[in-house]
Amino acid sequence: ANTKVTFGTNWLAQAEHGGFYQAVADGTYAACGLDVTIIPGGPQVNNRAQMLAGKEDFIMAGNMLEEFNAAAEDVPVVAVAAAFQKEPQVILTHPGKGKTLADLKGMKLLISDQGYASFYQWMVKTMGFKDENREVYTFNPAPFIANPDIGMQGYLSSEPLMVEKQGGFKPDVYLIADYGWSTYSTLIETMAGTVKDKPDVVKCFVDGSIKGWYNYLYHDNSAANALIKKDNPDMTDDQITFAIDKMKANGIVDSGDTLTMGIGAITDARVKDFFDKMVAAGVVKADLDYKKTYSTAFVDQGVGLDLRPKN
Amino acid sequence: MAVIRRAIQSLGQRPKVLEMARVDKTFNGNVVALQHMSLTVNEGDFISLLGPSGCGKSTALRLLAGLSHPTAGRILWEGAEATGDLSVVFQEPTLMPWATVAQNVWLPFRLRGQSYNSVKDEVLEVLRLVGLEKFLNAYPRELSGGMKMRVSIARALVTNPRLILMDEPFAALDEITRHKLNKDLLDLKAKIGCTIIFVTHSVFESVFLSDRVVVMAARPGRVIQEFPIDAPYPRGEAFRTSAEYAAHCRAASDALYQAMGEVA
Amino acid sequence: MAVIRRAIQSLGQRPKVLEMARVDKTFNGNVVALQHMSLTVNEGDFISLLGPSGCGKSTALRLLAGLSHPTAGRILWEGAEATGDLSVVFQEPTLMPWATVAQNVWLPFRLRGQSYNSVKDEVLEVLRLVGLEKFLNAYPRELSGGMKMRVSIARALVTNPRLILMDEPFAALDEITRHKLNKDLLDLKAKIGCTIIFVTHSVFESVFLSDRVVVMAARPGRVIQEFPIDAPYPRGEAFRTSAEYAAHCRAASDALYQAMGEVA
Amino acid sequence: MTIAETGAPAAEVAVDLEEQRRARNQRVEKIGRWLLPVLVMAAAILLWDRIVVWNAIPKYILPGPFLVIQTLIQDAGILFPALLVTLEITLMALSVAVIGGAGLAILFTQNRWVEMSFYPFAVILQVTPVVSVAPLIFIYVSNRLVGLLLCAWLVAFFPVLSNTTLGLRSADHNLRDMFSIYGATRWQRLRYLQIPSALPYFLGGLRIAGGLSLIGAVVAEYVAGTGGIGSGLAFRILEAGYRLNIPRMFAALLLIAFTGVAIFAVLSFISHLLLHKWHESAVKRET
Amino acid sequence: MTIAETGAPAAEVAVDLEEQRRARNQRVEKIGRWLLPVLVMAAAILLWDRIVVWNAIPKYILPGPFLVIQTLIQDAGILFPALLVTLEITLMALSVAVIGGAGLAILFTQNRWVEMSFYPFAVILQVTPVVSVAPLIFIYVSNRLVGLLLCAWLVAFFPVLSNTTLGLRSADHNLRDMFSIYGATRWQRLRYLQIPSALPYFLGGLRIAGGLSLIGAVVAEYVAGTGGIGSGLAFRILEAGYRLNIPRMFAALLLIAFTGVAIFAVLSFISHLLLHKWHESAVKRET
Ligand SMILES: Nc1ncnc2c1ncn2[C@@H]1O[C@H](COP(=O)(O)OP(=O)(O)OP(=O)(O)O)[C@@H](O)[C@H]1O
Ligand SMILES: Nc1ncnc2c1ncn2[C@@H]1O[C@H](COP(=O)(O)OP(=O)(O)OP(=O)(O)O)[C@@H](O)[C@H]1O
Ligand SMILES: [Mg+2]
Ligand SMILES: [Mg+2]
Repeated sequence: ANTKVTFGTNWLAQAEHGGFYQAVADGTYAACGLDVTIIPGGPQVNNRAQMLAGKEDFIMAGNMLEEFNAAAEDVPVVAVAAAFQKEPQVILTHPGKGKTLADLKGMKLLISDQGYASFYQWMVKTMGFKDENREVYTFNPAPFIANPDIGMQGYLSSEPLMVEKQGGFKPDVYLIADYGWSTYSTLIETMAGTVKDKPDVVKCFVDGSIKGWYNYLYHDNSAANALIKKDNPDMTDDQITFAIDKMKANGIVDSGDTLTMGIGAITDARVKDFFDKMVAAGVVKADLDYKKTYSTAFVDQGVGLDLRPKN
Repeated sequence: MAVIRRAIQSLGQRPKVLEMARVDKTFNGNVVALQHMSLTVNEGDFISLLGPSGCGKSTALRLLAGLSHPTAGRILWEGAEATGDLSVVFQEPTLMPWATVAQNVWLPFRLRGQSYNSVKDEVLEVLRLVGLEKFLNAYPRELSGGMKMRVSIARALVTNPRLILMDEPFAALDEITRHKLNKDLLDLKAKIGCTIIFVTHSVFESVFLSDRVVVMAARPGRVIQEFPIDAPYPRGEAFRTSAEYAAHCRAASDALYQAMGEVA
Repeated sequence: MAVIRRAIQSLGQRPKVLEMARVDKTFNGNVVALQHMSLTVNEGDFISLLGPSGCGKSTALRLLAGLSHPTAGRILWEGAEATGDLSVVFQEPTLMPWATVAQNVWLPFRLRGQSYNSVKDEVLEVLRLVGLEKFLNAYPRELSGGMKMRVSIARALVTNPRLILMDEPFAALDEITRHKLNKDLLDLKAKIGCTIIFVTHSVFESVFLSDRVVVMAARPGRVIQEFPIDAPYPRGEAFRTSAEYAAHCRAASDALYQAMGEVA
Repeated sequence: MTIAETGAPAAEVAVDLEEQRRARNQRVEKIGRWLLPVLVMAAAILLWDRIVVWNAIPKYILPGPFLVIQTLIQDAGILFPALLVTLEITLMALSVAVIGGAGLAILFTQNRWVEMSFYPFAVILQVTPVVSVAPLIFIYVSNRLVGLLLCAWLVAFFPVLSNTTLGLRSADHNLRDMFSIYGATRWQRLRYLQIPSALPYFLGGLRIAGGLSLIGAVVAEYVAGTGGIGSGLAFRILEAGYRLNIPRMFAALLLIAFTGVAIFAVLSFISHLLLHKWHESAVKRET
Repeated sequence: MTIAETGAPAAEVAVDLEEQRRARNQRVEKIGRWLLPVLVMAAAILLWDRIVVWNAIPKYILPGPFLVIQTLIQDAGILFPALLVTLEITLMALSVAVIGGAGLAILFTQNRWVEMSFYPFAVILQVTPVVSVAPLIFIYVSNRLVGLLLCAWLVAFFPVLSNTTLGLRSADHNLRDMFSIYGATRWQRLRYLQIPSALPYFLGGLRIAGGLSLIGAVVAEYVAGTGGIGSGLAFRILEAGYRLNIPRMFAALLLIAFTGVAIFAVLSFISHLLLHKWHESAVKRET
């Protein structure tokens, strides 16, 4: 029988998890001997705690900062693949408030606590945003829509669409990644022990996920979408389509290094670049042994490149 | 006004202050506490309600005080008493547990907006009257049963009210204190000329104190006899040992026996 | 054992069941409720504690019941009474407001694990004794003051206890009910041969009921006189009208006056 | 007033008026008891509507009541199953809170040492933010339902504990003495004296806990992430909030509000049944 | 036992023993009252430590108590200022809850119509999930502090309201009659009768509200964010959790726990001061 493994995501099932669902749906994981169960995350669901306690095998990490933070606390977790090359974190404003991200620095911004502890710190250090201008974002965009003078954070594929639908205007969207926020995102994270003791499992899971992403983005993804909608009945086809479009248009999954190394790529240079930025922003300490937070052993090998349509 | 009243009173035509007219009171639809009870109270009266336990004395008193409404019949208030210059001693001491003795006695004044200091003398005097001057600052829970009752009596007397309703005020007291307070009550009445309705289960007390004894019977509660005690006030120990007193007591006692007999 | 006791008793050498030896009781460090109080209770005694309000009668009773500890001196329990075959009537009715009359009277049995049905007859009988057989299912708040007290008395008597402590049980009752219950109490005592300690402020009651009257004075509470009433039981109306009775009453009354005099 | 002879007829008329007045009052009250709350609620809803209309508040900020009700009807298929889920957790949480709270209270009043030693822990549990300890709970409690109940219990148990403790301690001291005299065992004293004495306090705590259980269920659901299928109202609210489907969010909030009021009404009714025969706060005095 | 003559000496010895026992008990209690809770707390901490050590639980799941305390000392510079912020909000929220809760209770008991009509709204407020309505609040309430307090108030006011209402209604009916007879005004009745009668109930509600205010402050901070500079413990907990700095998170939780216990102790002490002279639950009976 196949080895049972669990994978905890960071949110309710959505198109951003498409590759993983695809691999479950079309048997890619099963082909290399894994029986994968996806455990959706949620607003307060803490899948990382479950993995640390040995109850889950893999989880989805938001960005590299989480890995650095873990390392700083001697938590033995390792990122083994980066499904997203760019973090789809955006800042939204009412139309015409600025040209680039830096223009927003005088503005009140709704930023979640997590955002405040990560990219906002970096924005403060590098672009002169101010702590005082930050207000708490509780994932309810109403205050933003109601007040043209404030901006807010958002996720590329959700808030912009929502604001457009409900607020009746097309907000300006600034993808933070485009301004130098160079972290990977939607990483596959596992315990260091798993990497050491069960490299086969890790390899199968990473390879399967990579292939899954290719299939999801470029081939028939209806089975995966069906699974997504089963896990999250509120998901609509509209939204899935919108999200896939956005991922493709912004090169979230497949751009840059992945074109040669395959989806999931992690390179030392990118990690170092991001680490240095974080050190400069004062978010992490310079003496952190950040190298142990990720492993390139399972990626960068061109897996699945053959599944990419040539165009 | 008070002067005119006094004048009328001395002519024997004292104005009516309270009247119960064929009052019924039924609890829970079946316990008939009072049936066709009628009673006229004139100014300056000292009326005793005498009757076996559970015959409706307290119920009648509560009706007279306006704390309860008759099931049938009516209660009329006249004159000054309608304005509420009224005191009550309930059968239970009914003290505020969070207040000291002095504060409890101060209550009626306090509710009229008078500060403690302005009525301190009255409070002290009435507490001396009931023998509790040393317990000014005690809390009710630190008092004996009789002492609590005496605080309640003090509270009722402290304002020199025009109408006093008392429900077995002296039941918890020893005979000597009781005799003393009987006398003090008569003195007070003589001094301020108030009207008193007094519930008791003591034949002797009712005869000694009142100018009219109303004997009630139980189940249903009703008046079975009403007779005047025409001995003149002030009454003293001489009255208590007189043949007249003894005769009255016997009459009241007989009435009471009759009241009991009807139940048994 | 009980048989031996009875035998001794008939020889006039009744065993001691309770003793207070030079007991002091001080509240809050300054109110001396009892000072050097000594009292010996023999089996079958009917002792009355007589005294002015606030002299420490209830305090003494609570000490005897073991509900309170002396500040100095000691209290000794002997014999069967030490095992807790004991009933108390407090000065307040002390009924459970959530329970009906019948349930309240059932309590002592219930605490011995006896079901209501198994003791229904006893409960009904004792309620008939106090004249409340019609109020079986009433709640305490639906009763008059005297009726509540009668429920409390019924609860104390229902188990035929060996030792009964009563704190002014009849104070809230009319004279006729009181006389009847006085007699009933004596009958019960004759029947079951229990020991009774009885607090009262009625000279007449104390003389009529007890074989020993203990007169107390207040501030500090103490025993000032103790005298036997040697009239034989059963006592009836004849005793109440006898010269002997009158003489005893006078003596007790004088003692009480003396007790009061010392305070006033 | 005049002397009795002339006073009587006047007074008689007054009394008749008085009697009529009382009878009328009773009738008015009988109707008012139901009508008034309904009217006030209707007025509040109307006010809400007017505020929304007059200030032209967009529906994604504050939807009007009629839109909310319309949404409620439209989305009934989604919301009512969610309500059932939440209700189930709420009722279980309430039971657990009652058993846990009253049980602890009883334990605490049995022995002062136990109370002194363990009450601080109860306080600590009360003030612990559920959101923070939830992950820990879900690590060690593998049964999801047990975990959920534990979270909800944390939120709701304290009022029951606190009020019941207070009530158990407020038993009349004369009755306590009476029980000592009859040699009541600890259990009898508890069963026949302390528990009835504590009842009004306990029921007060219960009414507080009713609402808190509902909140507890919402929070528990929130931290346990029942996401997707079989999810309760909490999830619906969050999800609708994320999607800015504010009318649906309000429809869900409305359901929670009504559930809360219904729970409160039921608990008040139970309270009335248990107390109306004897306790001051519930007895309807005949006057 | 034997008859009196021979019984007396034996009994005397027994009494002496009894007296000694009581004196000893009193001494033991005097010490135990402080020592025992401390010992139990110490034992709990030790148990916690042993569990962590024996099960080799890594510190990022459940740090041992000594590590937590060490972190507390190390991070004191961060945590104590945060504590002050939270404490400030807590105390303000408690004041608002007390004023709002007791005020509403008084309003409700003044008039049954008012109560029947508006109590449902109080219940609705109690069960409304703060997290959901917070954004709405912050749209309309521009003053951040007012918004924060409003959130915390929502969490904490109900127990005060509910218990005070119950207490105001539990005034002895004989005393109520006494006040009627003396023609007490509504205000006098409230001031001199109902409020003192309600005090024990109110104080019970206050003890519940103490903890809830702390939770309310944490939740309010959570939804309203004191972010960055001058942020409170809630933010510290979230941040530490996010950074997987679990020992610091526990240190912050520990601070909250101690704050909760301290608030409870202070409120209990106030309660004792106000009640020990007269109320059953607080009076120390002399026996
Ligand atoms: N609130 C009540 N509910 C029901 N029945 C009541 C209530 N109050 C009094 N009763 C009944 O009414 C009758 C008369 O009671 P009341 O208190 O007037 O007697 P009483 O003459 O004062 O007796 P006592 O001398 O014992 O105080 C009794 O049978 C009592 O049971
Ligand atoms: N709990 C208490 N705290 C303080 N003082 C008390 C307490 N109980 C009784 N006392 C005081 O002790 C004295 C005796 O009280 P006790 O109740 O024994 O009197 P009593 O003889 O029963 O009077 P009564 O006939 O009025 O019932 C009184 O002065 C009273 O104030
Ligand atoms: Mg009466
Ligand atoms: Mg007494």
